[in-house]
Amino acid sequence: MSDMTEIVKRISGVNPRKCMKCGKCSAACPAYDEMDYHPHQFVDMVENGRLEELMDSKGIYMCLSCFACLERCPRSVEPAKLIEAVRLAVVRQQDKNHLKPEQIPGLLDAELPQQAITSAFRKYRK
Amino acid sequence: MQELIKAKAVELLENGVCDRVLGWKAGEFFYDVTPAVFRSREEIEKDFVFGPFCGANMSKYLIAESRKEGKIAAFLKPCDTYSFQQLQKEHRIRRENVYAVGVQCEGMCDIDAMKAAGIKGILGADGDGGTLTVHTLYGDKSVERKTVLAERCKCCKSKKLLGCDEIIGGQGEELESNRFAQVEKLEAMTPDERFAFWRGELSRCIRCNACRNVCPACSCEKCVFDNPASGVENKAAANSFEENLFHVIRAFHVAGRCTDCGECSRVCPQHIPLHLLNRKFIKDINELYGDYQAGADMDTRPPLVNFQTDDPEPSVVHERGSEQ
Amino acid sequence: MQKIGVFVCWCGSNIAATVDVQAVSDALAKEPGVVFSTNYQYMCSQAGQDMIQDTIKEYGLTGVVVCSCSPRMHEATFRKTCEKAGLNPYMVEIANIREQCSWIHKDKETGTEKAIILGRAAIAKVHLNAPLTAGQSPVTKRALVIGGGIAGIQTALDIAEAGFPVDIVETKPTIGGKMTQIDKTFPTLDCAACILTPKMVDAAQNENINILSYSEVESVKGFVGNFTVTIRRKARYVDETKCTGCGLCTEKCPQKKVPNEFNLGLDNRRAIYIPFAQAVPKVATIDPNYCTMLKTGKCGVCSKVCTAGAIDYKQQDELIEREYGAIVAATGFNPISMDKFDEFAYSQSPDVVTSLEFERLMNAAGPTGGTLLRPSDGTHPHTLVFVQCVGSRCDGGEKGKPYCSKICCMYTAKHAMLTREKYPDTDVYVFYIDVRTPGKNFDEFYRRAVEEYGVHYIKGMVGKVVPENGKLKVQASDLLGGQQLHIDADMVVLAAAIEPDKSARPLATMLTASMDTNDFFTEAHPKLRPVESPTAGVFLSGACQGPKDIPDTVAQAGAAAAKVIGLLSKDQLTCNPCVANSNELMCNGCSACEKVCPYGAITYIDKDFRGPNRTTLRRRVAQVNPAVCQGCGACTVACPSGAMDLKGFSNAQIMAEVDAICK
Amino acid sequence: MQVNQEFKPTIVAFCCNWCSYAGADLSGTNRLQYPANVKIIRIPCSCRLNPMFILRAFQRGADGVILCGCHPGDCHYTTGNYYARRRMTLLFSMLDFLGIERERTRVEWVSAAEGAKFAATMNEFVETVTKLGENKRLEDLRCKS
Amino acid sequence: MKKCPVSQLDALFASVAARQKLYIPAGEAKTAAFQPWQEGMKLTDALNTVRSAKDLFFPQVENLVNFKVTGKQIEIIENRDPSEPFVVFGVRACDCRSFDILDKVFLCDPVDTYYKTRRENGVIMTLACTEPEETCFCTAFGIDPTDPAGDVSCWMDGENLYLRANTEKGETLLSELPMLSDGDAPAADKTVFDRLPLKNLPLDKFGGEHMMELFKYEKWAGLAESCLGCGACTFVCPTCQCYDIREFNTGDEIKRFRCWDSCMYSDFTLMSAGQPRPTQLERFRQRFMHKLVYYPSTHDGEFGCVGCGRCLQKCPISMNIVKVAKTLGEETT
Repeated sequence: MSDMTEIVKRISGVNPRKCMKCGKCSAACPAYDEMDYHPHQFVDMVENGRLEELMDSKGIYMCLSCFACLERCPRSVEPAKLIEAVRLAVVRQQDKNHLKPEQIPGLLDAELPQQAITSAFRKYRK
Repeated sequence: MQELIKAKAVELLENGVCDRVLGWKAGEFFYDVTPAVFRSREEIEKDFVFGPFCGANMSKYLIAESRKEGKIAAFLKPCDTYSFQQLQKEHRIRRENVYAVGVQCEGMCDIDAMKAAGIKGILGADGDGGTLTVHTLYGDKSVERKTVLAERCKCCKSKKLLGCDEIIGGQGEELESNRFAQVEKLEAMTPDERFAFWRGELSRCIRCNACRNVCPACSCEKCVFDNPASGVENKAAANSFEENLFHVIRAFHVAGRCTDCGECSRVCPQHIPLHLLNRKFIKDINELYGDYQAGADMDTRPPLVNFQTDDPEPSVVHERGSEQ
Repeated sequence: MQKIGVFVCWCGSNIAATVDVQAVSDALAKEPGVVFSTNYQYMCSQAGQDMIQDTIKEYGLTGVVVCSCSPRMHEATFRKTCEKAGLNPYMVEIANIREQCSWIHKDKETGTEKAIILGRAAIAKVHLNAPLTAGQSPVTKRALVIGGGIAGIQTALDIAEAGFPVDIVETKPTIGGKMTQIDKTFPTLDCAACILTPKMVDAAQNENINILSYSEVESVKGFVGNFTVTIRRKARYVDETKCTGCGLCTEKCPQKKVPNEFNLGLDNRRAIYIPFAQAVPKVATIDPNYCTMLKTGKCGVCSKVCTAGAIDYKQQDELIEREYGAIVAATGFNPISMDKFDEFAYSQSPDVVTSLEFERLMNAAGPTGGTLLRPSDGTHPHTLVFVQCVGSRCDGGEKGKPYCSKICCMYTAKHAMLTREKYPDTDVYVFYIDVRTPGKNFDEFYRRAVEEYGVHYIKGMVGKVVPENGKLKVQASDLLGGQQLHIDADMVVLAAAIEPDKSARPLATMLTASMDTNDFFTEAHPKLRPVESPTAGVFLSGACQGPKDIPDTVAQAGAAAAKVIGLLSKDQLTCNPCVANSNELMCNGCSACEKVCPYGAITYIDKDFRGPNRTTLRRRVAQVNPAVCQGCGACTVACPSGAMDLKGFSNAQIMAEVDAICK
Repeated sequence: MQVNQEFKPTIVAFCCNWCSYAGADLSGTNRLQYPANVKIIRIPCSCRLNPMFILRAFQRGADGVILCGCHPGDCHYTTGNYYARRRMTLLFSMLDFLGIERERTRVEWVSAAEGAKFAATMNEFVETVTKLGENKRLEDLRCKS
Repeated sequence: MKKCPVSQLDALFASVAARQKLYIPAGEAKTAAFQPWQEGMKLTDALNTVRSAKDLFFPQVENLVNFKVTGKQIEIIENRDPSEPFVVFGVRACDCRSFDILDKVFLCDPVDTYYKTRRENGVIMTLACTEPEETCFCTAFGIDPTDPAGDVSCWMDGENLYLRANTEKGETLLSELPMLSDGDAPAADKTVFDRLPLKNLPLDKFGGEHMMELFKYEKWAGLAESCLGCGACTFVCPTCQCYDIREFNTGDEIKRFRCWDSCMYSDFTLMSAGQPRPTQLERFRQRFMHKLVYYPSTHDGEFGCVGCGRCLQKCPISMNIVKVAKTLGEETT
């Protein structure tokens, strides 16, 4: 897992140690109430090896990537980049069937292009 | 180009902008051009030249010339202007006594490169553009212009004309050059190989001081190597130590001030690639302390009289070496 | 050729146990130039010193080498010994054969061999020593304090008390500085004006203090003990000697719409003004940017009402030149601009104020007469939100200052407490990252704000403030409570970071005093010389050296004064004779040495030299001021021609030591 | 007669007066041993060290040269060691570029309190240089008689 | 006259080198130098070496004597660099002529024994020129590049090396080489030498006659103006013979040595009273006055230049004896 933490840090370019725990990111976050973990916690969890919990959390998909946290952070920690990296890390996981074939019929919708389903299936069935 | 420059020289002289003109004087052959001071229209019309063999860096002459009475007009190539500006930065040139005319440059040719191409008894050359027809004692030969360019011009760092009063031939740009390629090649060698390389090169040194005396950065009132009190003075290198000493100290003294004009290597009668020592310093400075081009501006503090509190430790040299 | 005496000390058995002292003195006796060589039990004893003195006289020694303990121990002793015997003290060299030889080697042969080599190196150096005389430079017994805030005033008062004349240069029309704008002071809650204004009056009345208000330093020349300073006395268009400070003009002036800087633009003043009631000097000043008379030539009301005839529209800036022995920088601080922090809506709502503005809103002499009212509508605020660390502790660069501004935690606690005390019906929230309260009675003060006055301290930051329907919607995080807070506030107060005054950087250049990247003055040593600049004769007082509260500022101001008094009480300064020396014949005038000199000891002059064939050449050459040079030698290596050398540690001397050691 | 005499390198240590020279004194006061081939030259500040002195030492037979000064930030003259650091870095790099063993030169920051560090540094440096053997690449044969 | 097939050149060199040290001009054209012959070494393509053969007889640095001081005693220790018999092959006619000039300086009374020993030990094998450079002007000094002097004169065509001994030393050397057979060199083709651009260098005005007139000539200033004051011309010159005697203190003893000096240097002949030639103008003038006027005036009109053209190639700013001679020669007429 610590390798994963390194990868998340590397792809995000974020150094969580720069965080001084002021909470301005969470103060600025418009999606705060939707999240189980909040921006300042993302940073703390990556730094303190709680990446797995973060990856399992639904909260990471609540982040709107509005970059308010990134814009407001006095220490240039850039939590939004971190969360995007965590989402990528989730997507890139091997042997996790994020989309099972049996789910597909339920997702079918006349409005939805077939191509999107095909792509999603390719992408999330690893 | 030559005609434009000659006309400008005459104009400046006759308008009273200056009373002397520093330029190039024709020699016995088409290539042995000499820097000279012209004082009249007649002299200029008779002997003034500008061509592919006007390689000499004119800036150093301005140290003495700018301290004389009156004003001198000088024609400076891009690399000359870097030295010109660096010398002003060091308060060596009185700018008010100089009228600087920047002349754009397409790269200078090297007569030794022509000879190295196997051409003997060279009497003259003509032809514009890519190919030169060389007239020799043994008939005409043709040669690609770019193959006989001086080494330094093949990796020209900038065509920018700095701090001139006027420009002929248009302003140029800084160029992407691979001028550190040779330094990198040496760095990649083992210390033993490097030692052998430099011993081979420096053992040819005859301490003629041409490199020092032509160098615009080596403009000390009295050089330590001429000063009996300095402890390093000598007229000839008695052994390999003194050969190393001279070139290391010289490179160190110009470090952070050398504009990389390449004159040292041009004038070396023994063809020692002395510019590599200076480039090594420039490369180190760029890598360790941030990019710095001596002479590029008038304000930036030269790297050796400057510091950052978080500069790398000298052990970086050891560490860097051990990576190889 | 020198006549050198060698004296080898046994140091009891400290040296003699592992060094054969007889062998050392015998071996060194054979060195060229050595005319006498001996060893003795304790060279530093009276008998040992007498022996050295007798030998100097008997043998006519021109140099002395003592092989003994570290020069850090007894170099001064032996120098004095030799001086008493008529030998120049700088003709003495010490070979350290104790700390660097006998004490670290067990084998006697090894120790002896090394001691001989160390002795040889010292002899080789003495051969090249030259007698050095410590220079003297006179001291002008007058000090200049730049900045008339509490730091400058305190420094000036302390210097003046010791009997030395002091000039205070203040750029504003009055002295007093930031403290005049403060309402109450932490942690005692004294009224700032009550404790400051008496000091201002003291300064004005002290015979040794000369206040040059509405003035700026134009240039500084010279060096420690001998500064020449040009001061620009800005035209205030009022004759200071005639004005009685009655204030009639400031009431009659028809130009009423001038933002009042004393109240930070929260109200207006006239074009002719006295900044505040207790101003010192209490003299009116015309603001040329707003005065109709000065701008259009039509008006002249003030001139008509002034019974003292003090108004002078033709007044010009005046340059005066004064001599000083010491200079104190006390240029102070300013809150940073809030332009870059628009998330707090400072530019969008007048009800978002900085802490300094809040001071004025609470102050009885302020725009609201001491009643806390919202600047937007003049109503009484019920909910107040204080935001700490605005622009402090940032990542540097664009975002703000990298340092902690140090005073904000305390003044915010003060504001919160005062608000709750005066208006118990208010809700006060303080958002903090950390509460930093080191200092006597400071933490107790903060705890009182929480425990007694019920201020809500919330760990977290405010993310945004949105003005909406007369309220300020504050969105913030409560990290300990794990929630995002939404507060409808009436006022938001920002604890803006502080930064050095903009005038400090050009002043530092004039003084050749160094600064850090944040434009705070650098001290000569961060621990041991905290009130001195590395430039001799320049001292630091107050927040220009780093963020400070009033007690720290006053303490430092006194310390700086003590240093100044120490300097001014000397008639002559004795200079270290081991200083750099420029050989003008070889100097290129390139300025490399000047750039590396930490003390500004090197200047350049154009000088005529005899050239070949009866010509004269004018050259730019370096000059070292021996009174300022501290002898580090940085310049000697920066100099490519070797024109710069260091007395006592010359190139030749060091190379002679190298030769002797490597032989 | 011993045929294979142990090689004892000559080491010149330039020490700044305020920190490192005092550090060396302290290692003496604490009786911390280091080889006698280390000889110290006192200079006012590390920034006084001219590259010429280093080359001179090698010319005259030194096998290693070390510069000790105050830790960066602690210079008695505020900034001297910062300049020394740049100069030495570049000089050492140049010597390395010429193929001269980079282990023969060293800079170490030793405060007045670091007597133990001084002794340890010297021990280690002497060991390194002893392994390298005699200085051949920057020698002046005239001085080796 | 003897000959040896070019294909056997290596064997010839090996045979010479077996008896004494042999130097041949070798190396890349731009750095060609006389180098001790080793198996497999090839002659350079360059017409001439960067430094002349003078170095082998008058080296740039040479030990003279040592002094040792112990107490108040000074001991004088003989410390000459050893000299052994050697052969130098491939000396061009111009360089060979330089030895006539150097001999007149070093072998006249008082004899320079350091130089003399080397002259006695050295055998000069010259090599005739066939392909001169445009900078050659030895013919202006009456030198025939196709018929060089020396102890042994050599000619080379595509097939053979022809050798002719001119002196006893030369005879001895050739007699020891078994691979030689009899044979005469074909007549040299001299036409290319007539086309040399500098062959008619005007030298009539030089010599002792117009000494003061030339000394005071106002055009020296213009000529010397761009001179950098380096010693490149003097150190590549086959006839420059100035040296300085210096001492080096090793700590144990004083080594007195001599090294080449250059009249172009600002400290040339520096005396306690100062510099007799204070500016580059005087020093520049000295060099050319010496070669073209002073030397001939005391040596029966023989010039101190052999027209090898090295200074034309090596001067950083292309100022040289030809430009000086032309400026002075033409206009003082």
